[in-house]
Amino acid sequence: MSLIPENLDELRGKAREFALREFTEEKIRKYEEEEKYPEEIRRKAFEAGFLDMSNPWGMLVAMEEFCRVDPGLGISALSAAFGSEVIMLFGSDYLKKKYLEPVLKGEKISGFAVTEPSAGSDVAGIRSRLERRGKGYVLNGEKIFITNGTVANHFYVLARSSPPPSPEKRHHGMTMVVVESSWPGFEAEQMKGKLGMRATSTAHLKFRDVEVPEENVIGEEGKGFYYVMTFFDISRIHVATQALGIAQGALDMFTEYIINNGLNNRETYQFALADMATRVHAARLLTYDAADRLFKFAPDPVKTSMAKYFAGETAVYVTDLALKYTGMQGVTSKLEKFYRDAKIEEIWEGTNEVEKLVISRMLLKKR
Amino acid sequence: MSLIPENLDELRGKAREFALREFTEEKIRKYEEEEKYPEEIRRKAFEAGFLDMSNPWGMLVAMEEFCRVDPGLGISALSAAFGSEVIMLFGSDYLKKKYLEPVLKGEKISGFAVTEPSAGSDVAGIRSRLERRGKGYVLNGEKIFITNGTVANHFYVLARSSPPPSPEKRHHGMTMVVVESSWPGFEAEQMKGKLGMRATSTAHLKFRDVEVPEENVIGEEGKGFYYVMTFFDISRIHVATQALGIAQGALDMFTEYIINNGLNNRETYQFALADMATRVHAARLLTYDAADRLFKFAPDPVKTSMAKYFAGETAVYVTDLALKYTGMQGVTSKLEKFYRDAKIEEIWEGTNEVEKLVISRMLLKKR
Amino acid sequence: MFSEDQLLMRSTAREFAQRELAQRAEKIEKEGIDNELRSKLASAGFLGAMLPSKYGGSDLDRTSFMLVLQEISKYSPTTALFVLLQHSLVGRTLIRDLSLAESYVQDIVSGKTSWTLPLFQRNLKLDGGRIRGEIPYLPLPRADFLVSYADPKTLVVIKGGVTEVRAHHSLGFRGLGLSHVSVDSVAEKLSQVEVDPTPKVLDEASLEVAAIALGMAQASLERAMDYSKSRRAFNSLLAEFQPLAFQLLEYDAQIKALERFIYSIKDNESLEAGEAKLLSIDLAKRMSRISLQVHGGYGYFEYTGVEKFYRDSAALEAMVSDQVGEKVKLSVLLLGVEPKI
Amino acid sequence: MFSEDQLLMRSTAREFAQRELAQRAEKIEKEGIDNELRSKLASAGFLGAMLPSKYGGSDLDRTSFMLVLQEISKYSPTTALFVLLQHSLVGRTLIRDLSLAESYVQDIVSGKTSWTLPLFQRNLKLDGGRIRGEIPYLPLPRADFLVSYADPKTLVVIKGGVTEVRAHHSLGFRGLGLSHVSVDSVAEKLSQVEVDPTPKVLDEASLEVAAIALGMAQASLERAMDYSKSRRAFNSLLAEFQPLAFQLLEYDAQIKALERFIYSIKDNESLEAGEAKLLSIDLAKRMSRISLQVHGGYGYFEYTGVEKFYRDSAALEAMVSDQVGEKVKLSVLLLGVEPKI
Repeated sequence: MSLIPENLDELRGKAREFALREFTEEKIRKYEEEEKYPEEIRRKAFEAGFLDMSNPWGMLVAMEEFCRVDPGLGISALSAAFGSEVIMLFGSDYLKKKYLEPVLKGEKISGFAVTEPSAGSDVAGIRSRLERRGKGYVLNGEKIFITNGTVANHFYVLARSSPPPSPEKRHHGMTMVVVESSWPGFEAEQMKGKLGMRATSTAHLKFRDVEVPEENVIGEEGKGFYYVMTFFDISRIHVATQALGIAQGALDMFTEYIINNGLNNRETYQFALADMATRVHAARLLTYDAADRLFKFAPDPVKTSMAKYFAGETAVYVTDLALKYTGMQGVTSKLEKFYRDAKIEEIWEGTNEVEKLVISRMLLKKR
Repeated sequence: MSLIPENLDELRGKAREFALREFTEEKIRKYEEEEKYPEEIRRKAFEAGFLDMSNPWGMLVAMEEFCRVDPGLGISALSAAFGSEVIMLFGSDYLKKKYLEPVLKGEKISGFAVTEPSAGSDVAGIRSRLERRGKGYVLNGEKIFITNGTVANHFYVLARSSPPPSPEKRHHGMTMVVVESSWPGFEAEQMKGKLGMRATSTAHLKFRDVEVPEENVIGEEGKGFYYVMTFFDISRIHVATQALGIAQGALDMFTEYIINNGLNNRETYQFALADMATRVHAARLLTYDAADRLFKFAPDPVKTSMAKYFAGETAVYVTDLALKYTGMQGVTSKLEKFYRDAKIEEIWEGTNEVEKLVISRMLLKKR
Repeated sequence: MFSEDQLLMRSTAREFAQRELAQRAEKIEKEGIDNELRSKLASAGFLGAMLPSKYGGSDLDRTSFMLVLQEISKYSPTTALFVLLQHSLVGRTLIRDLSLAESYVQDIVSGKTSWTLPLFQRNLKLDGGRIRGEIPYLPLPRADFLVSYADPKTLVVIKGGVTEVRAHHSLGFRGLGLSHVSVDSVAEKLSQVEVDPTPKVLDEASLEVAAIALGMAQASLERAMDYSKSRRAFNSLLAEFQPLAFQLLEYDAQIKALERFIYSIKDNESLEAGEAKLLSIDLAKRMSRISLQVHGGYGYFEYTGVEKFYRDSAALEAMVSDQVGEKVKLSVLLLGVEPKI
Repeated sequence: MFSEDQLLMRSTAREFAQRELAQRAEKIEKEGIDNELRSKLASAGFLGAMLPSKYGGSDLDRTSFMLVLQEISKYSPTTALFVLLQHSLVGRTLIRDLSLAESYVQDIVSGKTSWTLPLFQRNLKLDGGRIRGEIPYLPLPRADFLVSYADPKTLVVIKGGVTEVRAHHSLGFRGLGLSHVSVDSVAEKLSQVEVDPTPKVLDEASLEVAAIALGMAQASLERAMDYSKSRRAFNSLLAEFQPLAFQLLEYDAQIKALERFIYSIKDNESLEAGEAKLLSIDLAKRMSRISLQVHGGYGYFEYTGVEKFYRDSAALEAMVSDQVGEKVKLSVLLLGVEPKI
């Protein structure tokens, strides 16, 4: 009756060891300062077997342990296959062979391109256009905040293929296609100056008359919005896990601080520690509970959004409280980076606000 | 990998049905206004089989469902055996036969008497004295806030039997004994005017030269503090469950309010609902996780205290938010009672503050 | 911050509260505000606080009146709200047409008779000389006189004929005996002035309500501080535990900031007045929760005198504002954009 | 609340900030405060704000100085903290023995040379004519002159001989280049006055720090309001969503209350000044988090100009207070009971 399979302890230990060994203070700061994607670390993590999509619990635990040591490197190391679930679930055999296989072999990197400058969490509001031309399509539009944007070989892109039938049905008429970054008309510009997570690649993508062959349509034309939402029900669990790892890492550092400074018997620190640890434990249970449902092929979007929302908030809460009570030591240590990294967890893959709407709409629909 | 055994749905349904049938609006208000112990309801609940200590998950689920309908009646209906775990774990066969059996048969009611006027959550600070006299003992002292205080036939009482060896070892030299309410020198005065939970009996007990036979000592002399702490590791899970039931009940009422008033599409209510539902789900996972460990005979006091603290806070949070957004309707409905009832969950069986100390001390000790 | 006159009024109110309310507060919650207390409130000049002296009023400025409410509220929020309701009667309702109501105003201000009005105005039906209908939320249902609107234009005074349909299980302000009543009585018309058809009596009294909530927050803090300095646990005074001391410090700061804010606002209809009201109710709720918690098990009992702030502050929130409607109104003032309903 | 002179000073500072800092703020974070900006700050009279005019100062009262800091902070908290540090140099450190330091003071106030001092005073070792040691937290490590204590009695001016051991990965106030440095230099003694052996330079400037934090909170709110009125999502302006509008309303109220509180306090050493500082830093942190969130993904990027308030407010918390020690001190003032350490 434990939420997580018990045979994962070894993999967890292996992941933690890998992260402690590879994510050195020096490398953490180097990739952060250069705002560079850590290709070297991605490769090592792949070779060590951590990108194993056939073992979803294993990937989850690895993400948690990686982010616990460094969120930026951890996410980059494990997100080379970003978006793959869409192909696994909805893609043709052709697409699986052409795009998914090389990613799973560690040879290529994928990205997931949905968000646009004028539409953040409001996916139905995107403006990219996919128009029929001859046997194929032409894609025009822009995508923003795209993870792996400057390093991915191809992207799973959402675009509007026909106008919405009515204002209430804005989510109809959208299609997903695979676009290669080498194709004419594609352009990726790295977005620098992030608050945190600087070792992840984030880009502004532009598509100018990019020709997309018909076979690169994922699933059925017009069903793209549904595919994206299905993907979010999966990816949000991974994001919750990132946030959980960040929170646990900050809790680790705070605990060390207490012990190193002989503060074990000081109530101020005890109260702060108890608050943090309780929330981290709750975030972990929420995340594993949602993951358990997903991995049994019975995902519950309400529980997934709860996990993502609560874990993201917890990451921010714990890093903030830890910083508050470690003063100048904290502010000039790795903790300050965790504080900056954490904030994105309340934003990407659905802001807290969007998660709340998902939760309540689905709860009220059930009634 | 679910946290709770799946065969409990039927019992849960039965418990909910019982509560909805027996805890009528009229009875709820009657016992509240008269500040009376609902003996009639306790008996019915016993006859329906809900007081079954051989089925701990069943009792937990019944507590949750009962409190979801009415906390005061629910707790009184299921707490007739309050304190029994101490006898089950540490009592002699004689004590089990004499005191536990009639309670489990529904013939008698027990109480647990630890807290004193001068020592709330600080158990080691109690002043009741147990002194040897001849072959037995004499008990003197006062107990306060004692649940079942005016209705219990006997109490499991903690008292100091020898002075503390040092200020740091204040918890040494304490002993637990069974005291019958019919014995000379025992006096119980109902404490009226509680903020909530008025259908539970709460009393101020006085022991004046009460003679206690030697065989009524529970376990070993001098180990009372340890027994109480062991008991709290169990009872706090039940208290967490009470709080969970209260929170769920308030969430039910708020959801009804939204639907009845056609507010489904209003973001203010959606956000509030999502916040409440997320916390309730987290409180449930924390509680079941702690219970799962206990029922497998591997209780984890850290996780137990986390569940109790978080669930208590959640009960207060949810009732408050529900009240805020239901205005005069809420304030003049059953919800206002839930708001009053909820607050005790942050206090009894260890205040939030004490739980935090337990959590952090044990976490730091593990390191 | 305050003038000498205002400070004098405050200390008068403070002494009154300590003398007349400190011991009586629990009884008020059970038995209501009796004739004796009403007379004393009248003698102290509180019932017609802001009314001109020619009608028997005390001619106070609003700040002084707020200080009175704040001090009374520290011991008995019920009494403070009672005073404010009487003021709404004479200052906001009857005063609209004093030529007709002057003798009534004198009765109220002098405490001679007891008066009430619905918390949320609803029109009753005027049918010939009789008035009929239901009032869902009426405080003081046994008052001698009831003032209500018959229609948006017509204010009436009702004597007798008020039947309690149901006493609300009242979360807070129990001494006011909030009830659902039905009315069937002879009506005396008082005015023909066009008014807001559904005025809530406390809508135009944001600052006064804020002062009442502030008084609750301050009393809750003071009692928590006092208790923490006398109660020992784990070999120390509660006040010696950092987390508690720091929490009291934080709330002391918030309360002081709120007090400066409330008394800096001139216009009761302004964005700031609405903000101050919402802020102070919220603070009273949070502070009273902490105060109750500091008192531990004792805090859960009426006789300790802190749980009432926990109930009253939550009840006040519902009684003075429908939350969403009021916040929409204030958001428009702040943002210039109307939030969606 | 403010005199005409104070209001004038505020609008001067506001114009300065809009003209000189609005466009330059991001560059300041990357490259620091250059000579040009320092000169402009000096010309505007900000570097010797509270100093008597005979030393080149502007002779401002504290309220005016706080208003200057608050306005500057809305665009560049780094610049505001720089101004405050310069003021600590001249107003709190060098001024203790002006007979020795007068010429230096003129240099600082006029912006002619660049100066710094350790964030937390630690004694360096004076050995004959040389001074040696480590300073763990030094802002502006490349300043021309460094002022520090050699021992509790001896203030020294150090020119050259400061080596950066490590630039801290700075969460906030990046333009100040906070570093760990080692010192090995010739020392010029300035005073023989007994002082607190470990003064933190910002300890005696609670109200000034509060004003800086208040400026951050206000700027964060203003930008959130502006953005919410121009950005659309789900067919509506963000400002049209009730939860967001209500949140902005709540924070507007808190900020206004805080502002009234801060400017009502007269004594920088009082309980209230400490409370105001803690309250305003906390509010700046919470408000900047919300502002960032309102801006969504954009808020996570430097160029949007809101994430710096999120960083700077958290950094300020660490730089101006050790939390526990200061709260213990304030708790004693509030409760009269010393919390356990």
